[in-house]
Amino acid sequence: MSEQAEVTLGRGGMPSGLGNRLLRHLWGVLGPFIGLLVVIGFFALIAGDARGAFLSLFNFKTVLTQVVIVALGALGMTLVIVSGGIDLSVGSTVAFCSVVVAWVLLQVPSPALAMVAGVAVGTLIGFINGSLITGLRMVPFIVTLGMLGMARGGAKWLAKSQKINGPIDCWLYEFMVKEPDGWGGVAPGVWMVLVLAIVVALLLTRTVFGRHVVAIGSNEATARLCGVRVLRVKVLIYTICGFFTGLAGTMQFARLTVGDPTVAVGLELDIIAAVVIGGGSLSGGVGSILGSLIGALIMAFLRNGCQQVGWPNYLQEIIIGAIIVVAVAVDQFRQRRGEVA
Amino acid sequence: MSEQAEVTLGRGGMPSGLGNRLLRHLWGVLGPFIGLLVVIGFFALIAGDARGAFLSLFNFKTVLTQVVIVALGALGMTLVIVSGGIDLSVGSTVAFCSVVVAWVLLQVPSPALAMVAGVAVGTLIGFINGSLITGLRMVPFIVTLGMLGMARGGAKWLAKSQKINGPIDCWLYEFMVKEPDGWGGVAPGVWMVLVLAIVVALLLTRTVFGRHVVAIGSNEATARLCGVRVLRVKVLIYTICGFFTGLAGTMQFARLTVGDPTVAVGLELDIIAAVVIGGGSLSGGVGSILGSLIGALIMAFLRNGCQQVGWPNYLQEIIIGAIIVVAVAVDQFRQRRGEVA
Amino acid sequence: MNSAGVGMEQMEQTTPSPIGGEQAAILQMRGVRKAFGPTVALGGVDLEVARGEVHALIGENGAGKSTLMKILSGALQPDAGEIVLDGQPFRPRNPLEGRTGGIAMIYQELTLAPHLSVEENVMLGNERHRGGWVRRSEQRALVRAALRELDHDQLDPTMPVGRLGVGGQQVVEIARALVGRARVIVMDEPTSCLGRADTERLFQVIARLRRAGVSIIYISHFLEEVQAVGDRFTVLRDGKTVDHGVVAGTPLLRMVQSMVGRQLDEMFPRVPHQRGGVVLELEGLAGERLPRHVSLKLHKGEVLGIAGLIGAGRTEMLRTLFGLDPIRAGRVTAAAFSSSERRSPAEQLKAGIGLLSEDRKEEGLAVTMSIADNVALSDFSPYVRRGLVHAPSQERGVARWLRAMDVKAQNPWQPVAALSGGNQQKVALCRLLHHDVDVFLLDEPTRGIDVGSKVEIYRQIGEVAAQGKAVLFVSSYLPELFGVCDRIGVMCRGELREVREVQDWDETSIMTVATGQEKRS
Amino acid sequence: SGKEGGIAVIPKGTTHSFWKSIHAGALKAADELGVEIIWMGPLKEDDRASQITVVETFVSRGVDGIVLAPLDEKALVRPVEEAAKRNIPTVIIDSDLQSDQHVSFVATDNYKGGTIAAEHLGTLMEGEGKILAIRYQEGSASTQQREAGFLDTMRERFPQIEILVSDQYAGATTETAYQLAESLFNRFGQEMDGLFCPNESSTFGFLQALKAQKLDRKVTFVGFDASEPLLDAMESGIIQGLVAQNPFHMGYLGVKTMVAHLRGEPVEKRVDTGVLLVTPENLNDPAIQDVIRPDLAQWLDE
Ligand SMILES: Nc1ncnc2c1ncn2[C@@H]1O[C@H](COP(=O)(O)OP(=O)(O)OP(=O)(O)O)[C@@H](O)[C@H]1O
Ligand SMILES: Nc1ncnc2c1ncn2[C@@H]1O[C@H](COP(=O)(O)OP(=O)(O)OP(=O)(O)O)[C@@H](O)[C@H]1O
Ligand SMILES: [Mg+2]
Ligand SMILES: [Mg+2]
Repeated sequence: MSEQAEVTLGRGGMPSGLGNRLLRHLWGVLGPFIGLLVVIGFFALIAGDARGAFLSLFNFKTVLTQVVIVALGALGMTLVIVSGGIDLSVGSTVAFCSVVVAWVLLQVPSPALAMVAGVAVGTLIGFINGSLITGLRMVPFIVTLGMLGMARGGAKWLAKSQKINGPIDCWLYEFMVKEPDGWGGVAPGVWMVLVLAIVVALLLTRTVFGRHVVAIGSNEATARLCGVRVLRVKVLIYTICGFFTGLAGTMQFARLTVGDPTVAVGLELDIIAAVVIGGGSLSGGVGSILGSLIGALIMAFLRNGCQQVGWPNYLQEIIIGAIIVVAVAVDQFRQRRGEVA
Repeated sequence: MSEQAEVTLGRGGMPSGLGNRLLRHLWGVLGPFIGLLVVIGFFALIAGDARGAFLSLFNFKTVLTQVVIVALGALGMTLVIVSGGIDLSVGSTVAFCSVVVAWVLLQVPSPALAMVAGVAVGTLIGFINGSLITGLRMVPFIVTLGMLGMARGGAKWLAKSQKINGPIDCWLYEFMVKEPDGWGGVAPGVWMVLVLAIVVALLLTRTVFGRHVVAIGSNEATARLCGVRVLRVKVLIYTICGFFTGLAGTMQFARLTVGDPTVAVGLELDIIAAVVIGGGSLSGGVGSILGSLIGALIMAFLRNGCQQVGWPNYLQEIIIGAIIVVAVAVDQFRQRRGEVA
Repeated sequence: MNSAGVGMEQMEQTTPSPIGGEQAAILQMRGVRKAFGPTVALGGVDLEVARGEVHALIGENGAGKSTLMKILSGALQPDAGEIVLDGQPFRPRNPLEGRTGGIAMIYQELTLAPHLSVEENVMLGNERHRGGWVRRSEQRALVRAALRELDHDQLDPTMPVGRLGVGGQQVVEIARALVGRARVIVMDEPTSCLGRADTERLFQVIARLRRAGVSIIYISHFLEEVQAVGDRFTVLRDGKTVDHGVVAGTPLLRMVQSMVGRQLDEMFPRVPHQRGGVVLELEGLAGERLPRHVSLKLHKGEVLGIAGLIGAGRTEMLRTLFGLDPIRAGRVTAAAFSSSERRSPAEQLKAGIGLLSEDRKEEGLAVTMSIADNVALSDFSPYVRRGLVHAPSQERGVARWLRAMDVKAQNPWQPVAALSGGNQQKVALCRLLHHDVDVFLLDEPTRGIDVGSKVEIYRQIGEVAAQGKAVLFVSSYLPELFGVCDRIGVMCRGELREVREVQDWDETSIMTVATGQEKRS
Repeated sequence: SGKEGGIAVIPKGTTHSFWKSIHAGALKAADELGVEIIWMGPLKEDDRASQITVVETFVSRGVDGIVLAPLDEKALVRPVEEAAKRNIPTVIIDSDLQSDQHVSFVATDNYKGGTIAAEHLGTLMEGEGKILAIRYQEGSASTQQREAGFLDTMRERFPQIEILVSDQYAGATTETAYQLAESLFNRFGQEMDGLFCPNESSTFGFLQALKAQKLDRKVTFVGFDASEPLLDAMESGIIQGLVAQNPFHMGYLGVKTMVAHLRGEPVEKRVDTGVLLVTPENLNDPAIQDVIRPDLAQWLDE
């Protein structure tokens, strides 16, 4: 009886053995890092006399600071993509929120209030996305495509189609100072991303909410039939994504010190690419915060490397496009091997 | 036995009645047009003294000429979306092909050759997309996202990061002349779209290839089991899409009279929106050529109307974003009612 | 053990006695109505279930059983009618409310999240947590206990469910119903993917639950099972309650008659057919993992049955042979070709070989497409005129098979998704008949099919054989293999062990070979 | 010229403060001359196809005249010619159009602007050192002329100055400029002595990076356009020179020229609106202040 059961159920997993499984696990954790190391190593190799500059601590800090905005977006986007959705409105929302922060600072000189307002507007937009998706039962692609236009228009409207200059001095700017005094010499924004990443990673892997996110991405009908409050969870997912987008918008303001309604066009594609390079699957159910962050770093180092080496822009675009395809193809291949092995 | 069969086959059908079914059929055909008429009617109503101009024959010809590029893209994209895929590289490919046409004209003064080259490059890019998607078994979103970067980079490379001016005179430009002598006073490009639309519509609804496209979008595994050569059909779908994109790129050149590597950024989103507004479903299996064309017209008239009325850009963006959501929501609602009714 | 003809006599309806005092009803459904557009799925159904009983719900395909149960679980909303649970009115607006109301449900179509582990799937929507944090050790203990009860404690709770076979997935699905504290457990065809041993184990679990005062609504097309576990039964036909009673003492014939609404002369109609030359030969066929070794010869005009336990690799044999899975060793020789390489399904179909998959939802039907397109999907050629498909002739060509298989549908252009499970299965079979293949590879073709329709399928199989075609018939339901096949082969652990004429087998000898005990003895 | 049609003023984009000044200037002219203007940029910033659509729309609508800052010297030719065919005259502002169908060309001499920048930078550096010369964006004619003017003059007048970088594009937005600046400074920060940027967004992006990387006192920085943050930076000594155009005047003259043409008066084929060099020394001259801080609020009701 139990013998028979073994035959029935031991499919695939068992024969491979424990050692093999450990190896696969390790590979799963290290795999993404390897991609990052390959990129850095490659540029270090070909950089010639720019090598010193490229590998300098300062340059790493620069890249880390540059990646803050994409990374914040990727935290939320990972949740969305794991749940089988997508959010195309991120870039526009970042622009909108950066304008909101600058606009509030124009009215009242309170950076804290401005930050709260920026994040709140992002959260609200996320909430609207989520509500439309669940309320009208529309695909996220369309709802957020619509929001892409609306948020961009809103940003231009609020800013009267101009940039809004921030005040001369404002502690918000400190978030994105590459080499601050204190903070271990690393931009506070980077620390913030780190802390939030740990929070979201725990949220995704250790909480009931996280399980439900994966379940919805894996099989939405099943999740519903099992009593998961699919609509509520989805609204929450997009709201959280909006929260991070709002924060990203605030950081965008901190970085530029102006609220710019034309900033971050196409940012959503960068963020989606980061999540996917980091192993997330657009069909849902798969994705990790660590992976997404590394995906974001890979893209940032690629750009930085190309610019340091002095390659022309078109080459950068070609290479980044190719890397997206190659990274995902390798990941695919790795997973398929993993299944068979 | 046969008596029983009749009963079971006829079950439920009777009470709803013939009239009801006819009505539903009519609604299915006219539904999309209604959206278009609503948009035109709305602007005619609020245009004030611009009404005459908005409703003038000349303005309609203008809009028709403007819509040629999006419509060509939508022809191919409809196939892709019905098959459950997506092509994000369309905008970049249009730019690349427009550059190719200009570049060839720079080398040899043969518009025919240039046109063939532009279309061929588009087709080739589509073929590469299709081959990567089937060969590496990757999701179309990623492959075409990668291609988005590569084609854009390629365009800039070929154009040496400049735009390439076309010759002073070239019959290619005639395609996009709004009020040509002959051709019934309508741009030849418009006629071309019309003819190609009929061809693609027949292809999709009346041929075995078309059924296979729908089947793949509906359930790929089933299609394979039923002997559909899924890989081959998919490669063909993306190649056809590439063909239309190449043609759109050629028309883009004809319209600008320059090959511009920075043109058509985000065009793919316009095209996807057109297909979806026209009833296409991003989860595959559903979509129509007529619908997509009307979707493209709705968007074009919206833009034209907003500009004629003199609304500022931000308002246009907001409204177009909102319309995308509303149009699809209404369509969704219509279909759900249709099911129940 | 040959075609067990079921003679039917006319019976008068006996009004069953109301439930006795000590056996108070825990669940009452009265006048439940549900329509999907013009299709009336339920036209006023009554159902009464007592505390601690196993209540069998039976009826033809499309009778409305699943719909009724989905209303009970909150997955669907009724148009009218009332539900009383434990004396209280009960109207779940969503599955969560159904679940918190004490209804657990094993759905007919598997409902699992492939990316989640066994543990996560079992506890989905019912997680043990403290302030939102999952308490993993507690969950794991619960899941282990449930799996142990189902005699599957070797199943790794951390394994992603997507890696399990259909059988394993069904076990997970059942385990989910066990961990909650349900008052009523609904089992919608739970054994359609289970082997015999697992089925018996499930019956033991059902018996224990029943003793513990849990009520079970049991849906199955296997009336033997109903007789084995059921206390009372209710019969649905065309969305109405047509009969109910106590199982013990009710003859099978009466149940069949109430279900079908007419007499069934013969369960296994025999169409005489003649065995001819070999059309398909497998020599040492082996796939990536399964099968390990299969050699057989399939003749014209023959129905060759393949028996075996779930996991024996019968499905994989058909898939490998059909070119869906890669061939590792061995060769396939058909009338049209000889090959040790993988041949695509398209080439196989061209060579006249067609496969009916056991997993119709994933790999058998394009459910958003119309019935007509599904039937013609593998072969549109008869309807192509000047490169275009001619819809009216397609409709005519397809309707013939829909009638032959008695598919309940409004019209051929309805999407397949709107059909009941059994009728969908029939549409999938129509496709092979329509394609007019020479070799039918049928993987569990009667899974989820009602008794009356099964007879139709058996008749079609016989007729196909009479036309000189060959049928390879994989089934886990031994009576039908005995009733329909000319020869039966038995598979065990990826190997085809023995092929004999049907009269040389009996149930025990098949089970001996299938469990691999014949070698030891 | 009746009031019913109005004059369409079509900029390249709407979000740089440069275009805001043009808008204000155009409004001033409209107010003085008693005409109505319609202000509308391309829906997509810096997109040729999108600008053509706008021109076509105004042609359909039948405005009295169009004042256009073409995004492309060639692509906009046909729309302008079509307008001429329907008796709608066009005045070109800001950058040139390869056509003879327009009434007049009202613009800054961009090549001269680049020359002035190069002379100022070279003089401040006393003819030696290393510089970065940044470019704006692929295919933008006016900035290309500035870049050309700058590079030609630099090479001719100050052969001792080494140009470390002359082929990197800052891209359309401040963020892209900022990122490029960071990368370039990491690489060349220690050796560079001078820096040139050809427009507002690139100047701003590089300014941000200079401040962030604390290179702001060590580099001689000459940029283009005089927006508020750039002027602030000049006051605090980070920027040593800004080549300022006079967009307010350009908008004003553009509309004025158009109205003159519509009223049958003769107009110049080429109107120069002038460039001037803003330095920390002359920053507070009233004449300079008039140009760089025009009273926009008076015209743009804000
Ligand atoms: N989503 C739906 N849309 C339209 N019709 C439906 C839908 N679901 C079920 N039906 C119809 O409702 C009727 C009852 O279906 P149901 O699934 O309840 O049957 P069943 O008794 O479970 O059959 P089976 O034994 O085949 O599983 C059928 O006629 C079916 O076609
Ligand atoms: N690891 C796996 N990955 C993908 N599909 C799988 C995997 N394991 C099993 N399957 C699929 O699950 C289905 C059925 O599995 P099941 O447990 O019924 O075993 P089986 O070998 O088909 O048994 P039988 O001999 O009864 O046909 C098959 O279609 C098989 O291809
Ligand atoms: Mg059912
Ligand atoms: Mg099987």
